[in-house]
Amino acid sequence: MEQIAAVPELTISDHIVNDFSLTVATANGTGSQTSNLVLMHALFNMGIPVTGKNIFPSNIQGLPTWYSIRVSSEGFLARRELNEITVCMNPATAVEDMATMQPGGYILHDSAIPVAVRRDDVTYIELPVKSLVAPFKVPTALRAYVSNQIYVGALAWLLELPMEEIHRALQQQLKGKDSAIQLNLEVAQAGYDHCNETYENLAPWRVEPMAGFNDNRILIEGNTAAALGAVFGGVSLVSWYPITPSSSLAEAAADALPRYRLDPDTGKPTFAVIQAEDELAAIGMAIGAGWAGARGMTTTSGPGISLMAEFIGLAYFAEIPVVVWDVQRMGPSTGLPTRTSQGDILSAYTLSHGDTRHVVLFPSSPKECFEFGWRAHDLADQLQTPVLVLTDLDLGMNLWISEPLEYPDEPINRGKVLDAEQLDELAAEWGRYRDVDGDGIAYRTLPGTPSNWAAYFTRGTGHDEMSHYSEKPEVWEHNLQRVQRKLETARGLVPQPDIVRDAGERIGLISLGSNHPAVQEARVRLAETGIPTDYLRVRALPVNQTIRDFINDHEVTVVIENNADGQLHGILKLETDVPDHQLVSSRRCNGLALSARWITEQIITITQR
Amino acid sequence: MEQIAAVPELTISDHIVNDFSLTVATANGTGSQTSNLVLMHALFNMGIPVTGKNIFPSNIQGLPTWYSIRVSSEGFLARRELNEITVCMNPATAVEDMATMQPGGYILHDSAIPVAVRRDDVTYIELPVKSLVAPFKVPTALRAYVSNQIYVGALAWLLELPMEEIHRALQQQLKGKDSAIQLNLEVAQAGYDHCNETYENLAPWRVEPMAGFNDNRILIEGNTAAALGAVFGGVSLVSWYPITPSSSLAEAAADALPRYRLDPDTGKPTFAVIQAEDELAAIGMAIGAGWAGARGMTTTSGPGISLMAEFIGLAYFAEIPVVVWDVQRMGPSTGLPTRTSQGDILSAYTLSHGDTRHVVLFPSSPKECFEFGWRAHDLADQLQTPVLVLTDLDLGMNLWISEPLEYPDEPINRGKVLDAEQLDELAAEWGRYRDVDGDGIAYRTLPGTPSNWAAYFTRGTGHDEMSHYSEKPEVWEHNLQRVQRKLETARGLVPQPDIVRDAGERIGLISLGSNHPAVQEARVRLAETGIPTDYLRVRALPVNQTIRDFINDHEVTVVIENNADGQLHGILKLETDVPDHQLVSSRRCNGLALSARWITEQIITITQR
Amino acid sequence: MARKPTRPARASGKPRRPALNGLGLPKTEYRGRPSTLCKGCGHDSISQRIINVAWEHNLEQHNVVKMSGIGCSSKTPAYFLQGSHGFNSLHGRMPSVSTGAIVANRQLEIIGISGDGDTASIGIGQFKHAVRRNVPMIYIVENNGVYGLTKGQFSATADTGQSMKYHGVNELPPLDICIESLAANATLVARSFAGDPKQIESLLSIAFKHRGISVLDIISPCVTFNNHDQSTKSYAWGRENDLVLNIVDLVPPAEEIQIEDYESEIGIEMHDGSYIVLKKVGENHDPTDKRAAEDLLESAREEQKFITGLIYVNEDQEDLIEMLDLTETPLSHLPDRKLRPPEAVLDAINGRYTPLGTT
Amino acid sequence: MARKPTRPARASGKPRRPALNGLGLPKTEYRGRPSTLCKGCGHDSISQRIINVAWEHNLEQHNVVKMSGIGCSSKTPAYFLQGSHGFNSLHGRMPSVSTGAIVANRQLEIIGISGDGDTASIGIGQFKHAVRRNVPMIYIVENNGVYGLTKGQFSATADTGQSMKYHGVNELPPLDICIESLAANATLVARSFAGDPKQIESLLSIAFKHRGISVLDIISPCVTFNNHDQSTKSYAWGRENDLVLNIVDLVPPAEEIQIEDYESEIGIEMHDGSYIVLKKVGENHDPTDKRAAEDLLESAREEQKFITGLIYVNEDQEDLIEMLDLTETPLSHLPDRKLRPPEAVLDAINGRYTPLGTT
Ligand SMILES: Cc1ncc(C[n+]2csc(CCOP(=O)(O)OP(=O)(O)O)c2C)c(N)n1
Ligand SMILES: Cc1ncc(C[n+]2csc(CCOP(=O)(O)OP(=O)(O)O)c2C)c(N)n1
Ligand code: SF4
Ligand code: SF4
Ligand SMILES: [Mg+2]
Ligand SMILES: [Mg+2]
Repeated sequence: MEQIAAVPELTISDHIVNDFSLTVATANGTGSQTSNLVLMHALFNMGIPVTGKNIFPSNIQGLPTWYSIRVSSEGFLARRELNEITVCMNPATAVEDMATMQPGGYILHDSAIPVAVRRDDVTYIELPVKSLVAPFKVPTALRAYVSNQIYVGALAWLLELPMEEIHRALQQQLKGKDSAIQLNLEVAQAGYDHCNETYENLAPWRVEPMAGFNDNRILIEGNTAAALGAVFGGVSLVSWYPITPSSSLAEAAADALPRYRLDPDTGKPTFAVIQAEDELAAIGMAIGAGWAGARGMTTTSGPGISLMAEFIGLAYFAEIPVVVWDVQRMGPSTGLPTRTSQGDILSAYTLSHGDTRHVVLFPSSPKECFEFGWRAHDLADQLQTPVLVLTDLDLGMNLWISEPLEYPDEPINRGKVLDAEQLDELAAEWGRYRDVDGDGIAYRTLPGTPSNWAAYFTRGTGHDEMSHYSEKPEVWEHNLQRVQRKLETARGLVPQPDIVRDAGERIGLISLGSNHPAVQEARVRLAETGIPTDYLRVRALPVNQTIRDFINDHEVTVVIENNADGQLHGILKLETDVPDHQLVSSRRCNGLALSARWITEQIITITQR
Repeated sequence: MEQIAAVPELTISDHIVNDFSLTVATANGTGSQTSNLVLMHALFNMGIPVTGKNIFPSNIQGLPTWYSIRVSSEGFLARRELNEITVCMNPATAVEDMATMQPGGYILHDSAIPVAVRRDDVTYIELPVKSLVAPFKVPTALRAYVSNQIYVGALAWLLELPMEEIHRALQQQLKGKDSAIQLNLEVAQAGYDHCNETYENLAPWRVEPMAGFNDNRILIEGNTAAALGAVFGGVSLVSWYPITPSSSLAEAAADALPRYRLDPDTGKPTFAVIQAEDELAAIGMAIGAGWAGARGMTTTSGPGISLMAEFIGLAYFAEIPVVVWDVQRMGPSTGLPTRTSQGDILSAYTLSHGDTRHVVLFPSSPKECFEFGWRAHDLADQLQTPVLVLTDLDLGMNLWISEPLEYPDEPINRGKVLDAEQLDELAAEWGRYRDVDGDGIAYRTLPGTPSNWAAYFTRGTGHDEMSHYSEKPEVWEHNLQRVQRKLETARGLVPQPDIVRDAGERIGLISLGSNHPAVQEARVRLAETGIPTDYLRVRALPVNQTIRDFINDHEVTVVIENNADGQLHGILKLETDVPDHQLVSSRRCNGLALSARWITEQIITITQR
Repeated sequence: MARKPTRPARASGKPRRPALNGLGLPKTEYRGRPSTLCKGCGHDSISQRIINVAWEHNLEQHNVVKMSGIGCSSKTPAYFLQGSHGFNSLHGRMPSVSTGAIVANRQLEIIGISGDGDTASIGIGQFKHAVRRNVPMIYIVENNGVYGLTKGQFSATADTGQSMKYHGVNELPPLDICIESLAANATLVARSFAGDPKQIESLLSIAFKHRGISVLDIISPCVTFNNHDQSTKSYAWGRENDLVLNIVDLVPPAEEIQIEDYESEIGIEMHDGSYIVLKKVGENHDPTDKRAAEDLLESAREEQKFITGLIYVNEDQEDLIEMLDLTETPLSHLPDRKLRPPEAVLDAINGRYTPLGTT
Repeated sequence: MARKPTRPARASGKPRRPALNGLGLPKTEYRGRPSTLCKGCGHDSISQRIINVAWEHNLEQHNVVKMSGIGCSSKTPAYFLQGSHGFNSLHGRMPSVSTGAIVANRQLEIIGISGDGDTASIGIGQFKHAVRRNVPMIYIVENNGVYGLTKGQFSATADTGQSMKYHGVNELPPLDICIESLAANATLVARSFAGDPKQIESLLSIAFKHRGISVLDIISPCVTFNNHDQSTKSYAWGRENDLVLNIVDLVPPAEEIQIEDYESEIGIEMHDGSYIVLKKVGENHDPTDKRAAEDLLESAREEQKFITGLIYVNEDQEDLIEMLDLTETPLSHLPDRKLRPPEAVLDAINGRYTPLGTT
């Protein structure tokens, strides 16, 4: 947990409504997820802007887990470093959790966890969990699980969150399992009642229903949205190998596809999901499918990206569409499998040996995960090249409030594929790697096409326009130049950056992906302190003139990212021509999502230089 | 073959001595290698600066192969685009070979190959190979092989190369196989005699013995020198997987180790060579050996580098010494396995997902291959990190004249390894990843060390100073910052650039590796046309202040390299802060070594801008 | 692009007409580009067998895809069935690419060509898992015990004790492609010899009809890199005359080794003078009996003989496409409306994630 | 750093002294850090067996290295033999790293721990080749048929028809670690069950003495991810009460499954209520008979039983270190003078490449 710098002063006489953060500390495997989700949904249903971040260990049972919920009436959805309320359910971390709790805060703790050093700048609420749960007839195996409802009730009491909302959220979570709903609710009520009977509620924070913000918005994980995007993008084959934090993307696809993608005529699957033996096979299958004219996709994280390097080079050079989702976690190496990072940007952009540059997309919300979920396939087909979508654990595995998923506004685009008729007409004029349109993209044919002109021989070795093997220097040069020309075409086809300009010419911020909420919040804070900023959110590589212009238009542009090397900054430096003092890197990389506070401080420091 | 632009005028009355290029066109698998090597060595023995480039196909038998020999009295050893003499032994390419032959040139051809279009600007010498070889009793299987000696004899006649030198070179090549030497010599003599009897020698080119240049120099392939370097660097395990053009490096090691590295006491191997099942296993074994305290190394080329990405990240993050030789060939993908390139620079420098930067060395001569052969192991041990040595097919597989291999001027450096005594003294104070010296490099222990304090648990996951697993944000940050501190230490330890400054402040050239001879020659040509240049040869990454200074000191610095993306240029741009017009990229990538002519033209164009 | 059927122009007199198959095509239509392999390479014989069987079976070439990894063997798909798409993929990775392709288009017939290095060394993982999935394809291993394309290193199927000119003696036990296939639950396992046209063609015919994966392990001598110092045959003269020892790039022309049909066993002298023994599966071997198949292979391994013929077949096991229960229409050819659910579906999904309305 | 032997401070009265082994060490010295696996996980039982055998055999911990890949199983080396170096490497790549380590220092004893995902899925290639090389090491597969650490997907050893809560029914046939080992010419193959302390300890004792690689396939139930909907046991109550169906992160505490010594067969109910049958190798099984071993495994596979015990052993085959004929002194400990030939050698080498002097 990070050091807390400032103490929020409670100077307002009235309550602080819908503005606080709380963290629940438990051990994993105890089933606290139900409780946390119930809280999240209750708040969401009340119309309150809320965000939840799960900080979990890379094991299955018994290690510390924290769930942090932030409620923000202003609609700020980034991770906050401050924490007003801590729920201590895990003896293993309680001492530290209690010690690092900020002054003025409330600590709700299982009374089985003793308070090591009693501080007088925080308030303790004891929850006699064991005795409260005792009356319920629950087998030992499930005791820990239902116990978690005690803190739900206690928080409801503390925040004056109506128990009906807890009930509704439970119904939502445990769909139709009535006795389970009932049991959980009763335990929560016991927690509520205990507090109500024991304590006077002097806490300053309250939740109240709100209108506007959540209307028509959805609460969803990025991985789920991404999977749905692929479903609506006509994905044919999801070949994958399990790896945190990408597994839930593939699993969401495996779950959604049978629901939404059975052939309306025959009821049969129009898709396949194959758990491969490793990442090399996963990408190989996806490429095989793309080559044969279906839409192949794989999902992975850092170690898998490294293993896919050779195959991505093949797809690049043989010009085969394929989509790869990299839900980033902390690297290098196995790193921290359950912590977020944006450390694969450079790897992804230049993946594989030889001269390669790839199309990379950076969604920053569930809505955009959905959009890039289908668009990535269109781009891959259009450009006949791998498209890598880089998201991260924070966006992928946490619940985010998002604009609703938007139905594709374009029909499926299969790119330049010739059918038998077209081929028979073109006859000898067609060459697999002949650039007839000047955009670097040639026409391809699919196996199975009933024309004598359809067949060609695909290879990752040097080839001429007819795809025949060639070692001729000029053939190589000519072909690679065409492939690189595609990259120029790509600059125009990829999603354009999202730009907010209202600050004039001094400071520009550039960021990407899941940093978006933190940057938005920081901009508000900065504006409040007299530092207005413009903002460009990179949505894709390769970059284009718009980005260059943005940088050139500002005295200083700060590139904000969650990695150690400033990888996006490096790529922008490579592809633009501005002096170092005009393009500054602000990066951090400790496994947590960036906070608005850190960004604000960074920008203030830079502007004070 | 490239288009020839200029015609060398034969205005001098006398002969052109030791200055021409000749190309022998054959099919592979015909055994022409013996003939070409005999020519190379005969010239070398005569003291003549000579260079030979083998342009061979990626198959085993029957496809076109060219061997180009350049002789240069000035000692220029780069590939030349011009070609005064062509030997046509391959019907498949003869038409093109003859057609692209420059005016004024001589074509020696097997008379079985008809001249399609007789040109009057070239001279044809017919070699009735079949009838000349007929008198020799050779089984059919070997007929093609000995036939090649016909052109050796013919060239000896044309160039007035004494047949005794051919004899000596044959003895050198076929060491002690007397009847083979005799047979080859007789066939060569038949070629000589045929020409002598049939033609008057009006050709302008002659070879003559020379003193000075070759004295004390050696003629050797880079891969052989590199293998010898590893032998003298105390390599313990060479684990490798075959791939052109790196195989001959591993094979040279497998050949040299049993000669020079048997235990003087017991006669047993002090090394192991293991042909692994693939590149992942090859690098894994080398890393296992490095971890356990021996010197592990692997050799590969582009596709293997891609496959090793995950493992290199592990070695980087767990801080394990290992040496990887990447003998570069043309990529992306399988590319052109038998053509040269420098396309893995960026890949190698940033290999693996997450934030990684590696030490990369660039030898530019056999002598330096030897030096980096041993030094790479010292650096890897000192820095406890992977060291990648990037060479290429041109340097690795062709014969180069080089300064002799120089015995290491430093004792073997095993870096910071603690023994049992030291450990018992340090006791609990020692931590595997504790930076006690401030250079980012911690002390390690080897398995098998008889101390209760020696053991630690190595992992590619997040770890603290004691190497215990940790997910704590500050632990991760702290550890990665230390690892990155090592990179700063590396800047001082790696081989410093080679700098020639004599041109003042206008134009600097930066290049690396096998481009060296071409750059040297281009600098002479440029100086002759009034464009003096300074020259910095990058010998390693990460770059340091010297390189930054060099760039800053010149109005324009041109980075010359053999790849499509200008990869070294990109890295220099990343790591320095100069405007684009001051750091210009000149790159070419067509599978051939860069020529001085191309470089000269590039620089002239740039200076004329 | 000489793929369009071309008929020889009618000359005067009675033209020699080539034999045509059921589709009215001459056998030449089933050829590929000229081979660039060494003269006499076993791999070329196998290509010829594929051409023959395809022609005889009236194969529609556009429904076939030729997949391969990297190696001399993996190059061969360029040399047969010019009318079929081909994919020369990555070293050791043909199985995964093939899996993807057949999932994309279940109507394709996949002929996969690999080498022993490609399959048993770098590719053993993908091979075993493709076998386990029963991917419907013909999987041919052109097995020569060496890495041909990289110039003669040992592969994982090289015999123990085998020696090679530049690579000393192999001390490791070989992996046996057939045993490996059976261990991984292959549904068709067969072995043959490149120079045995009849047996290969009959096995290919069976494989074309098999439901799942057909593994054909075909011993295919490398004429070039099995020439070691102890060789006794074509190089004899050279050896006596000190001639061949230093020639790194000499590949003397050689003849393919062809054998006649044999009864139960045949000994074959290889290019390098070494000797292998082929032993046909007996008449009363029941190829549906897995333990019998295993026994056969293991006892042959002990005797250092190679069992040839149809060793095992199982037509009961579902293939991958059946397990996936895919639509009959290939996924690659589904119309957009089947690939993208209607907007109402997305509206309903969004509805599931919006705040609960007040009850 | 609690690794230094610590003796309990002598209290007043008669202290309870822990039993000491031949090296004078209590068993606690052979422990590792506290396990972070799920309570009741079979993997923890195996760690305990290693601790016992190491203590009983007076193992010098500093001569042992613990190698692993990635997975719950691969974490366990942190939980035993605190005095040994350990290396938690990459997923599926433990065999190559181990090979390198033993080549570097032939005096090390390698205990490798892997999972079924780690070995049979991503790692099958390296596994088979390490077996083929007869790398001297103990190779333990803690086999639970699932990917524990990534939350319960099927591995390549999952039984056909097995079903898993979030992953449906497995339709693929399993790879059998023992059959795979034999196919690749393993020199010691054994199987046991995590809850059978006696058998595991006796197999470990044999393995410690074996010349080459010892493959121990140990069935090690995952208490957490073998809990599927059809489960009949501990979850019964929850199921009736609609309680467990939506709980993604609940791992109810469970007990290790321990079995008593058994005669020839035993049926074991797993955490999920499924049932497996273990069948001991018979008294008159000759473990040096390879075909018998194969038969045993194959017939058990047909009967859907797991053969346990020492299935195959071959002490004749050289191990990798012997094949490489390395110096007795570990390569890692050779003095510099043996690693770098003297200058005169280099002079001679240079001489071979310089121009010929005039004769
Ligand atoms: C990743 C990778 N590693 C290595 C190579 C080099 N390589 C090409 S072919 C080959 C071996 C081929 O052997 P095999 O499969 O037996 O085919 P053969 O040539 O004998 O028919 C190797 C190692 C490569 N192309 N890619
Ligand atoms: C290259 C790579 N891919 C995927 C993963 C994610 N991963 C970690 S453990 C594991 C599976 C472990 O299964 P198993 O070996 O059976 O061990 P268990 O947890 O069941 O003991 C996977 C897929 C990884 N760490 N590295
Ligand atoms: S090297 Fe061997 S395998 Fe390759 S083409 Fe020649 S004979 Fe065939
Ligand atoms: S998830 Fe399964 S394998 Fe992993 S620790 Fe828990 S019980 Fe063991
Ligand atoms: Mg082979
Ligand atoms: Mg497992």
